[in-house]
Amino acid sequence: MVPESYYLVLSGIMFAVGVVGVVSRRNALIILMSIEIMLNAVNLAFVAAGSYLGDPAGNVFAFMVMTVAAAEAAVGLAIVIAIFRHRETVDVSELKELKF
Amino acid sequence: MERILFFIFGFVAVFGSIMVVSRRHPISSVMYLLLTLFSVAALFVLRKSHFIAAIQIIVYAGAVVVLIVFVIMLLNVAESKIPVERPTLAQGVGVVAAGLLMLEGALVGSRYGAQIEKAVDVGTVEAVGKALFTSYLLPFEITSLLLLAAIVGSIVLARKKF
Amino acid sequence: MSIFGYPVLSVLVFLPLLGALFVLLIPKREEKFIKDSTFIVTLAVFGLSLYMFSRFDGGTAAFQFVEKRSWIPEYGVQYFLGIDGISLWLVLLTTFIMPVTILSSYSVKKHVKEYMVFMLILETGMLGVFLALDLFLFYIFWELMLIPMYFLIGVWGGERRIYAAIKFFLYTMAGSVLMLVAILALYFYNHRVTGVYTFDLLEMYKLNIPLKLQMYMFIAFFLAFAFKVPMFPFHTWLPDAHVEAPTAGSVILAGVLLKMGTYGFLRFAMPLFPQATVDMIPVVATLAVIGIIYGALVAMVQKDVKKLVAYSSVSHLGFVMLGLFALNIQGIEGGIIQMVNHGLSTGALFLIVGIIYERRHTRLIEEFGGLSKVMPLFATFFMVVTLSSIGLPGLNGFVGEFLILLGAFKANKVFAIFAASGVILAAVYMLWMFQRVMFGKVTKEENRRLPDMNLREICYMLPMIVFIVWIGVYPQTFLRKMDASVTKLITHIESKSQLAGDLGDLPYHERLYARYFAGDNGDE
Amino acid sequence: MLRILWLVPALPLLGVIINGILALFFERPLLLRKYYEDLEKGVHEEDSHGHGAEDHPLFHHWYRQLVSITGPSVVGAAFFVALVCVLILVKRPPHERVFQLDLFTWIQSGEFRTAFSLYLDPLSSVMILVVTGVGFLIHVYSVGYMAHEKGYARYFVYLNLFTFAMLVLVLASNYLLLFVGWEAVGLCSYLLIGYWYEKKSASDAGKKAFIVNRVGDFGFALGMFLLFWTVGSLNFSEVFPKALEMWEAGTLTPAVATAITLLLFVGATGKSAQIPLYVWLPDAMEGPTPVSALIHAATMVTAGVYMVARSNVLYLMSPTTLTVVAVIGGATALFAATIGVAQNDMKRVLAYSTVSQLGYMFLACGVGAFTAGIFHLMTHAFFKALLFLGSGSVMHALAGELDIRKMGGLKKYMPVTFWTFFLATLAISGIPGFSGFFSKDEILWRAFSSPFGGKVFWLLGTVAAFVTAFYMFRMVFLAFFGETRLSPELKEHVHESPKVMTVPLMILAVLSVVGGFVGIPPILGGSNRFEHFLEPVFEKGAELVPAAPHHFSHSLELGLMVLAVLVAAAGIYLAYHFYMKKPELPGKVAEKYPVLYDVVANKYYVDEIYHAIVVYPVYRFSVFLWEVFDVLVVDGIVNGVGRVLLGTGQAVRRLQTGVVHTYAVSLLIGAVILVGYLIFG
Repeated sequence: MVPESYYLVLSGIMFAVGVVGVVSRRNALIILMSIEIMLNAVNLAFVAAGSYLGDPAGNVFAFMVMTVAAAEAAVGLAIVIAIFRHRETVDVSELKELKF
Repeated sequence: MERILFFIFGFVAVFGSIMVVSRRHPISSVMYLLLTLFSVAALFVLRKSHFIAAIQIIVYAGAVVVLIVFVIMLLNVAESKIPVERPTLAQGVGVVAAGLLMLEGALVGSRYGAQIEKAVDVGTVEAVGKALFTSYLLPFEITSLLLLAAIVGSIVLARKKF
Repeated sequence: MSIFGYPVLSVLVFLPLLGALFVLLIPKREEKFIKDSTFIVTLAVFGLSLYMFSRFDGGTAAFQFVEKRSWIPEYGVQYFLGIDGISLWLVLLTTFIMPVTILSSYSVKKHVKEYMVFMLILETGMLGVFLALDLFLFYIFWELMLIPMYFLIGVWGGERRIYAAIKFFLYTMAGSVLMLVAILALYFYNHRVTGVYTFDLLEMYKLNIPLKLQMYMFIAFFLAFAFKVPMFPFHTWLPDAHVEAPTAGSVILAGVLLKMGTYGFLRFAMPLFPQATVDMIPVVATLAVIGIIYGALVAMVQKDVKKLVAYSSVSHLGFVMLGLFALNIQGIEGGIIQMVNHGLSTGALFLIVGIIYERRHTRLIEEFGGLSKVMPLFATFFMVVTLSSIGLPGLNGFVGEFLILLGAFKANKVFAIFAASGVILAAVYMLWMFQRVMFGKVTKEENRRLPDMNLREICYMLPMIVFIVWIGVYPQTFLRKMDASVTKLITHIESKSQLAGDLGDLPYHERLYARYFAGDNGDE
Repeated sequence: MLRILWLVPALPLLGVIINGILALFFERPLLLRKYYEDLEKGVHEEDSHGHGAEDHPLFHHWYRQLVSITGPSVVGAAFFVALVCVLILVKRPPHERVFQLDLFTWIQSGEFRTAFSLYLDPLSSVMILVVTGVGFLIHVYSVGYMAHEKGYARYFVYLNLFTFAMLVLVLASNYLLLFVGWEAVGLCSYLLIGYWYEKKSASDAGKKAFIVNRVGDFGFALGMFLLFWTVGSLNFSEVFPKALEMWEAGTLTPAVATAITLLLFVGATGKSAQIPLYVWLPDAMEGPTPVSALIHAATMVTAGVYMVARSNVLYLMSPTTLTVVAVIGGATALFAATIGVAQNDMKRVLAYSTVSQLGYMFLACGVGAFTAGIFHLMTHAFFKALLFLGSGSVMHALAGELDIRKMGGLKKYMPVTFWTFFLATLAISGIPGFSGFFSKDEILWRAFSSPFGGKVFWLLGTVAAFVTAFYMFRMVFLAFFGETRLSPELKEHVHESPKVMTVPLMILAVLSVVGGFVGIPPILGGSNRFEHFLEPVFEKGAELVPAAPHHFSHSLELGLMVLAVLVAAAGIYLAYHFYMKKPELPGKVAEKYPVLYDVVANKYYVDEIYHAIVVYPVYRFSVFLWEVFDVLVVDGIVNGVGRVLLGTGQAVRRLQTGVVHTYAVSLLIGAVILVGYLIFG
């Protein structure tokens, strides 16, 4: 049997990788995917905790997170499409209108 | 036995996510994303959360990844257009911070993770369904509302500006 | 409750507001009608205040024509108006100066309607401040009075009016925000002691506030009113506000608004925090004396007549503050009389400056010269007002200044001596200005054909001169009405503050430190 | 019957009102019309001395006749009423010669209570007679002198106002009312000195007079406060008895008494132009000559002496103050006399002579001889007014020329003016038989003999008498004797002044002769009725005077008197020798001691010194205060706070780089720190 801490460490690692993706990549799509990874890491932690504590809440939360992730992906992609149609690019660093 | 499976799937998940982040071309990173999702689903199964594993595969792998692929194809960014990634200071700081975060995650995990080896069967559809429709009924309804908002939002955002 | 039933004070306070509403209804084009109706409203208010004055009983120190209705019961806020010897003369000064100012602003050309509406709102604000006996209500009127004044300076002012208006607003606002904090502290402290939530001033008078808390609150109130008076270090907004304000604005600003500060001390700061007041006398008196001499000296070198008069106000009000903090009957009565005098003489001075400003559209002293040959009647009026401002016996300035110096001399000889030197400096800068403006040959070509005062100008200058002479020759009518209230105030302060107190032997600053800052002797 | 006393001040006030109405409603419109006519004609205003175009209606309007009637008659009536009151008072036995008339309470606050009430006793009766008498003569004289002045009514308004103020001062029953008269008189002198306001020098002189007086009043006010808080009242009837009680009981210590009297004396030096604060009097000659005669010779300047005499009880309690008064009096007498010697403007000489004679009066008061002081005050009023009016008629005749070096031999042209002037000069020099002799000699004797006096004071007085005789006769010789040095056109212009001016001169001449007989000292067989008349006023104070150390023999007194006369004669001879026999001698003396002559001629540069020590530094300091402190420091702080806030705003703005990454990274760093805190915190 695998102790819960392994799962938590694993989700920590995945989460960090997702963050690296969000922070370092300039392509909007890659960023969206990295966010998906981060969310998965969180789900993993929820499920692991839920199963160890014997409380269905972990799974319910994971379920909630999933719906949010889906909604977030949809809207994120819609925005990317809108930007792409407007600016012909998905490079985040070019979008600087809000500069001081 | 379970330990070995855990390590396999754990390793695959991590490897997949690293690939997602590092691939230059979005299509390949989507594929690796799919791989990661499957390995995480497997881990769910290991934790006896069959319902969530199933949802993961159907919703996540099925819908979201397909959607991303669809959008990538729609945008079909020309080869030349893919931005050349030159590491900037901000990204450097970001990576360092992410490393720090990983360490902190690991530390938290190891310190607070329960050491006992028991797996209670709570992930079944019946248990999750009961919880969902009794104590967590309100959040459940609200998420439906959330999804509706997301649908409307993405339609409005993505439609062609006449 | 008040004279056969109908609430005199409420009518007095809100009649100008009604007038303002009425004026709002008049179409913009009818400027003459607007001016006349405003003038009639202010006259009506003055008439009413005279009527109230006739019913005012100088004997008792209690508040008269009291109106008390609960307004927001949950928080203990009441609509509580009352008048006594101290506020009587300030109310009458306000209602007297308003018609004069309106008459003098007949020459206003732009936005006449808004101008008159702001004036009337201002009058309501001022009367409210003098009559409110509920801290909450007082604070509302205190802030209400700021807004119209801001617009008066901001819209109808001179070149740098925006800067001056903002500076005026911020200065007073900064002070009054501090006061709000102190009011709330008082409110909650009162609840802690009596268990009742109330803003009623008379209840608060009964409180025995612990020394440390009392000093902090006193300082907060002190700053709010010191900005308004203005006392020495906080006075720089006054010259700018005066120079940029229109004539009528300056008259009101000098005539009444500055008295809010000194009245505030008398009604709120001193009775609420008697021990702190007594301990702070040397500090306040020093600031007042510096204000007197500083104001006079700086006035001497001003190039702009209005700035000169503004700095002279700083000097005059330094006298008033010295009088108030002498804490004896002569000092305080002298202070109150000097408030009224300052309103009259400086108000008249501003009207006079307004007259020559309307003719020459400049305020620089060297632009004038030899006017007394061209405008002899004007010269007579100007001479009388100048003499009243430098405190010539027989005119109003002297009565106030003499009583103040008499009281101050009893309280502390050194302060009185320095303050008395202010009397010499006053003569210096006023006469020097008078000489440069009026005497000598008519050098400038434009000054040759200036018309003398017309009937309207005489109409609004004459009542000022009448009162200037009346207070000077027979101040009894004014002094007798305030005896009772002033004595009550002094006994109240003395009873609740053990003057030298236990630490009497220590020099002043050590006593202050020991009592307020070292260790904790208040029941925090 | 004495209740009519209130008429004495009320009549001049009535004159002020009537003339005021005439001035405002008749003279002002005419003045404006003439002004605009001159503007049209482009006429450059002639010298403002008033010899304007005679034909303009301004000069023939009936209002002028009315003014010239009401002006003097009002003061004359006041004189008459005053005379009646005094006569009634004299009938009473000496010790009840006090009458107080309360009109209305003026200021009352707490235990401080003063009423507007009049107080008549021998001292104030002498004063009101002098004020109204000499005042009336000067009013009559002014009718002629100011005839062709543009602001005729305005002049009489001010003159009547002055008389009213002076009468209030003299008849006041308490120090505060005295102070009211005191400052009101200062105001009138300001208005009258600056009468020709177009001349900058005149308005400057007026302003200077008022401010210097104000400095004196500052001291006076402080003295009043101290007096009130020690004795508890300001009314004469209460202050002096109570002060004596407290003096015996020891509660009123000499130190406090000295402080009070010194402060009051500061006021007196301001008003009566003594050493530190005399600078305004010589400049006050800018005003019309009758003004100088009335205000700066006869009445206002004597207010200080009157006040000191009135508070003799207080002064006698503090010997130190008395010596201060005597020293300042004597010093001023000598100092001013020396300056008088070198002045060439007739009115300036008379101005310095007034300062010097006032010094004599204060010397008298300083040695405790208040009666002698008042006596000299009265006689001085007569002959000094005469001298000023005489110089006025000379000025009138010579179209404003006042430099005595340009005159000479006026004796032939203006006999009446000459003889009256000469009589007054004899009086002031102290020639026996004339009023000056009796009063001045009385002072010298008292300076010598009185317990407070001493040889030094007597010496000061005598030397000053010598110099006085010298400069007075110098002026007379230069102006009236010898051959005329008048310029041709002046020569035929010069004429005797009209009757309306010469009659007052004659009356004053008679007075300045007869005036002395009232106080002939017992040594010369007289009964010194003047002193007995004033006796009751000063008897309360007399108890305080320590017994005279030893009795002086009559022969000493006579000897000193003869010595004084000899000294005066020597002065006259010296002047005769210098200016009649060898006219070139003064020139040679001037070259021999150029520095000394230059210093004295420039009035010891006192004005320049005052300017350098007081006026300029105060001006520089206030400019500094305003420009540096007010604008830079206070406003600097206020605007500085504003600028600081603006600056921080600018800095914070830089953080918004617009690049999404930076926001993500900052978010991340925040998270890391938070978690880190949670773990290790």
